[in-house]
Amino acid sequence: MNKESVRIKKIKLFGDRVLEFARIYYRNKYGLAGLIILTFFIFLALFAPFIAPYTPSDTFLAEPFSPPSSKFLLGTDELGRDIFSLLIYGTWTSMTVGVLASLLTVIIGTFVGIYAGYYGGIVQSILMRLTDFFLILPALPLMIVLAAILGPSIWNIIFVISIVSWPVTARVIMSQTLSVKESSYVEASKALGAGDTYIIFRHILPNVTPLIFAYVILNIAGAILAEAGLSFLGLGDPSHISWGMMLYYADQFGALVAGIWWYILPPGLAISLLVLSFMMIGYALDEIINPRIRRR
Amino acid sequence: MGLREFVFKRLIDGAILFFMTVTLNFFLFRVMPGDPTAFLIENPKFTAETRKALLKLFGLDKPLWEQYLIYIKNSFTFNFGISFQYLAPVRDLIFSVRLLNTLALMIPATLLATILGVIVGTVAAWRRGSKFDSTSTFVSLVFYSTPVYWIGLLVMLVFAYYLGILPFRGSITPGIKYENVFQFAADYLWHLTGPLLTLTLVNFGGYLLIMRSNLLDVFSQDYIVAARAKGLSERTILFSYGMRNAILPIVTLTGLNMAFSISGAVLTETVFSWYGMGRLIYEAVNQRDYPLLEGIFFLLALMVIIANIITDIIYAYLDPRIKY
Amino acid sequence: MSILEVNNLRVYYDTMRGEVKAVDGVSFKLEKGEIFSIVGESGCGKTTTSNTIMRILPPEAVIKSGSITFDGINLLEIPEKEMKKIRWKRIAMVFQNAMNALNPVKNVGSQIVDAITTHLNIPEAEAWRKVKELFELVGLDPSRLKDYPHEFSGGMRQRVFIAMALSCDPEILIADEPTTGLDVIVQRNILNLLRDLRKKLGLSIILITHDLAAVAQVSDKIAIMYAGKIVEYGNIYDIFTRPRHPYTYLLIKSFPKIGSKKERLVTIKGSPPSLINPPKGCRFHPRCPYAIEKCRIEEPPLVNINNKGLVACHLYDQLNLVI
Amino acid sequence: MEILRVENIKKWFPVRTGILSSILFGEKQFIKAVDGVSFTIDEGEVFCLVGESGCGKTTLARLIARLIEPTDGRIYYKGRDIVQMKKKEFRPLRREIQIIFQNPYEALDPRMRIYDILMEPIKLHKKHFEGDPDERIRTVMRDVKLNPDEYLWKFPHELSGGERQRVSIARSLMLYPKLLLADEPASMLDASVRSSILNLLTDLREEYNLTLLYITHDLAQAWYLCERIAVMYLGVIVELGKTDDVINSPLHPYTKALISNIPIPDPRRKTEAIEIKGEVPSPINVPPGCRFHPRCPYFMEGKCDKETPKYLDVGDGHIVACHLYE
Repeated sequence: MNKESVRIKKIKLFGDRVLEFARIYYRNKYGLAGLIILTFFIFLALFAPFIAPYTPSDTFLAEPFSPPSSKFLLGTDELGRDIFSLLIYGTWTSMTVGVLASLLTVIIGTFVGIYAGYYGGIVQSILMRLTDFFLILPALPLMIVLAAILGPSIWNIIFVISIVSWPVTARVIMSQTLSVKESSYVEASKALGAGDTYIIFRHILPNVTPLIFAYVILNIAGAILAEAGLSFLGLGDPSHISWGMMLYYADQFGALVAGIWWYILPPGLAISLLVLSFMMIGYALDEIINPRIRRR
Repeated sequence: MGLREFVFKRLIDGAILFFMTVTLNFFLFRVMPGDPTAFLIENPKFTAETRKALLKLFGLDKPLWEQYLIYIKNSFTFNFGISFQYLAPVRDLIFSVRLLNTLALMIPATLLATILGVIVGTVAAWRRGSKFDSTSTFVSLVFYSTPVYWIGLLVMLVFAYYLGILPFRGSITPGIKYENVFQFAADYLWHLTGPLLTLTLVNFGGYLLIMRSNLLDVFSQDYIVAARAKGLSERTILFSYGMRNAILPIVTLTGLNMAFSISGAVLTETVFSWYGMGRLIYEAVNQRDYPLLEGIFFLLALMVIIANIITDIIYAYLDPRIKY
Repeated sequence: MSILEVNNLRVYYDTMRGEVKAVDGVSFKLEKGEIFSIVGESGCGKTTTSNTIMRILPPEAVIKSGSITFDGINLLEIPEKEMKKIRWKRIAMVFQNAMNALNPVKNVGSQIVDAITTHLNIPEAEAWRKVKELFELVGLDPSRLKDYPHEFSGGMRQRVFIAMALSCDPEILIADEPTTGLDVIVQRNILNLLRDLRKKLGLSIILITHDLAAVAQVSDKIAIMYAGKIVEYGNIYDIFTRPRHPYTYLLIKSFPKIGSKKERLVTIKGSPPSLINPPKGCRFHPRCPYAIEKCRIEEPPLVNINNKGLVACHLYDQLNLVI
Repeated sequence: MEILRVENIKKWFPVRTGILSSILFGEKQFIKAVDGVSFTIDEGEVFCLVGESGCGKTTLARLIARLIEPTDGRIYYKGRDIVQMKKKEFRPLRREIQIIFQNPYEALDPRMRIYDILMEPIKLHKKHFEGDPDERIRTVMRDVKLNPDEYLWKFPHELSGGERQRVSIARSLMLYPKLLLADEPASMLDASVRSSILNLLTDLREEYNLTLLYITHDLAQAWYLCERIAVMYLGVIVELGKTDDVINSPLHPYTKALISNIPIPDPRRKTEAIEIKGEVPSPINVPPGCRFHPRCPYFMEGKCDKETPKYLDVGDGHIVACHLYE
């Protein structure tokens, strides 16, 4: 068998594994529903200008707070903007912040987790102490303080969310790293003269990848909620309309006491659905990765 | 290691965390971009004397390390200067009825959510695979995914706007004169219902999911099989063998979740205009009132640290295996 | 007189990958006052057999057929309420891993008291007195009644569990791998304890183990299980001197025997089969060096050999297997 | 010729208490896993370390493979002290000293296929590997009696315990080792599979000219495989000698007890076991004097609990550490 045929064989086997995973995933009720909802939102985010009837800058000042009609599917806001269109444009903000913040979170968490778990000793003690500290700090107040100091911009929000949420991932990755590090196959590798870099990339990373994957998904859900929360408190980036910001304005302009439900319901529902889709995907992945929950 | 040693260790841990919090606070407001004097002193509303006094209080003319030492001293006495907005010492603003209001909301909400989550989670695990199980799991996922302030808005929309049985906002009816304590209590509780309901709904899902999965885990353990083999009644198995073990992680979780539920409380208080710390932090942010922000953040962090120490000690008391 | 009789027991598990035929037609008799050992490799169905007798199978297990007769009652037919009166009161069990089988957050004494007060109508104070006696019986220090499981060493935990099993004066004791994971010396102590208790209390004991060598010293009768079936059954001396089944023979020969002549160990090729799709015919045939065409097609029945024991092999009277 | 010499090797693991409490609560505690062990192994020999759980035998193997650094002592491989050697210097020797582990379910990376697992040694020593890697993998697979075509592309979880252990033996053989450290390779396997692993090791020893350090808790296995036996108890060797000497005329009370307690699969030979009370104490609080004295039936007060017994050579390299023979 030559090198080329080994590679072909490996690609084929990898394909089989992916198919097998897709088959198991497809059978999971939650996973499938989550994926369908998510696909729908991704579609909205990517093709917003083509789907939305108006843009966020189209203001119909003569028609503020108009109820849903054929002209404005979900009515208008205080400036007479089409809520339906705002909703569609807001998808992009939520998705971008969610995905980027989650990636940053997991990158920090994975780095800290593997480093602390693998090298142990004083490094581990210090990093873990730091992780514990960030873990118990009240997240939202910290985010509020940071966001208030740094000022409103989408990048600051992403940074603030990641800086506050990495410890959970770091903890989980660390404990997994610890158990992989103690395993005989890593010992065997060391006995063959493998260095730390080799072991981290060949053994530890592949074995924590499923976890990393699951945490990226779960963190996206958390980041979307966090972004919406900050925006709701008026700390959002005014140049990017988001669902949390819509609720902020709705609250500021007295939508509640006026009973303008079409301004309150849609943004919240959108946040819930998008977050729920990620939660369901995460839940499904957990069930697939963690066989203990599966029936024997 | 005995319980006393354990408690001692936890107290030391708490002290370390306290110093880390102080340090973080110091760096956030001193080293972050911008001039600290602008953050803390440069308020057109302050008189020249006030500015001078504050400059001395913070030691802003001294080198950074000296400022840090002064800061630690000030933290012990909650001396964070003067609020831009209220022109009153931060200490007086945070140690006020607002703190009591926040505790009055948070403690019952956390307890209710825990109890509800534990009970429903137990039933779900006990009747694994039933309709009840799948429904409750799904409902908790939904609540987990829903922003707390939106639920607050919905609660008000339904109960205040449409049904008119709850007040819109605030913690008491403004301008009212109470004839006796009971009248006050009734009014207070009436206002508390909305935020309490909201916070409980949002938090209980997490407890439910964790209790359920803990209990399922415990049910698969050998000692449950052994308890069955011993012929113990289902009640004894569930309570004395199952829940007793499954509830342990919940205790830790409650401590950890303090940080989380404070976040929820901030948003809930904001939505309901509840006269508490959360609402105060919102106002401080909107007014860029940095001294106040600093004080509140410090207090909230401290509350979480203390809650953590207490839950750790309770945990150690409940679990005989504890040996750190 | 036999005290327990298992007849043609078949227990399958429903799993995602298919039906696992864990126990597939097992029959044996336990005589009063004897130590009867069931020996087999992991996954051969021996634990399922004992859990079926106790009726503590997980929900995915399905009893396909068979009867378990104890004192004239078929344990598989009586309602759960009746079974509760028999379980632990008359048939008790020692679990494989005492650490996992003891509740970690309850002191060991009260776990035993739980068992006593459930079955015997006596006040709690008296139950505690009884626990103290039990502790002395199994060689544990009664001052440690209120200690938690994690404070005991492996061997002592096993003793705690034996005390718990004896707490309601059962007639039958099932010990499922009571010595697995223990050190050799402790292992021997526990087995000797069981042997002494049998004499002292007139117990009948079913000993379930994977360790053929360990039971040779303490059992009266022995059943060898392979892939969900009993392949040979008989008196301990007969089995160890003149086994009839090739599996038994090879198994005994595969142990290095200290003190005898050093000769190359006998090995058995391959590994135990999957119980989802067990081999047709005799389940041992793919690994059997003596297998003939018939073994591949026809399942051998369990036949009686001169009232000395039972064997399930087509060639039992042709092979001359002597240890 | 001597291939390995271990001299007074020690490994103390600090008990994890944290920096703070060690300052606050005084003295640091240690798990004295290996506490002064010396022996030599000749080239081509099969040497056995026997002892119960927690006696330090696994730690000793990991020390020799240099997976952990000793607290004290020397290890000479072919006359060169490998403890003092720099990591880089030792690396080429790693091809010669290989180790196999007890738990076959943990010894293979669950995310790698058998092919990649066997490829790993070659990858790590690319420069020193000659020939066709694929050919080598197939040869070694056949050496451990596994069919390459059937197994190469499987994942470890698709294999039985015995098959996995064969794969991990194969991995250790990839680079033609000289000294193989086998840490209870057969103890977690079923009886019907165990003997085939023992026989496989015996055969491979011939084919590969191996020196074998075999670690086990089972004296019967030690007796079957080895030329010399060292009996360990709580971090030290209590008796060492030719297999037949140790098994047939044991000297140390612990060895005697161990031998008399071995279960023999033959009911005709009722052995009377020497009753030993209690269990092995924790290696954190090692008993003073002779470590076995709290459990010893021949305990002499004032002597055994005070003085550490010296090693005594009773002839033909049969060494014992017991006050009874002084």
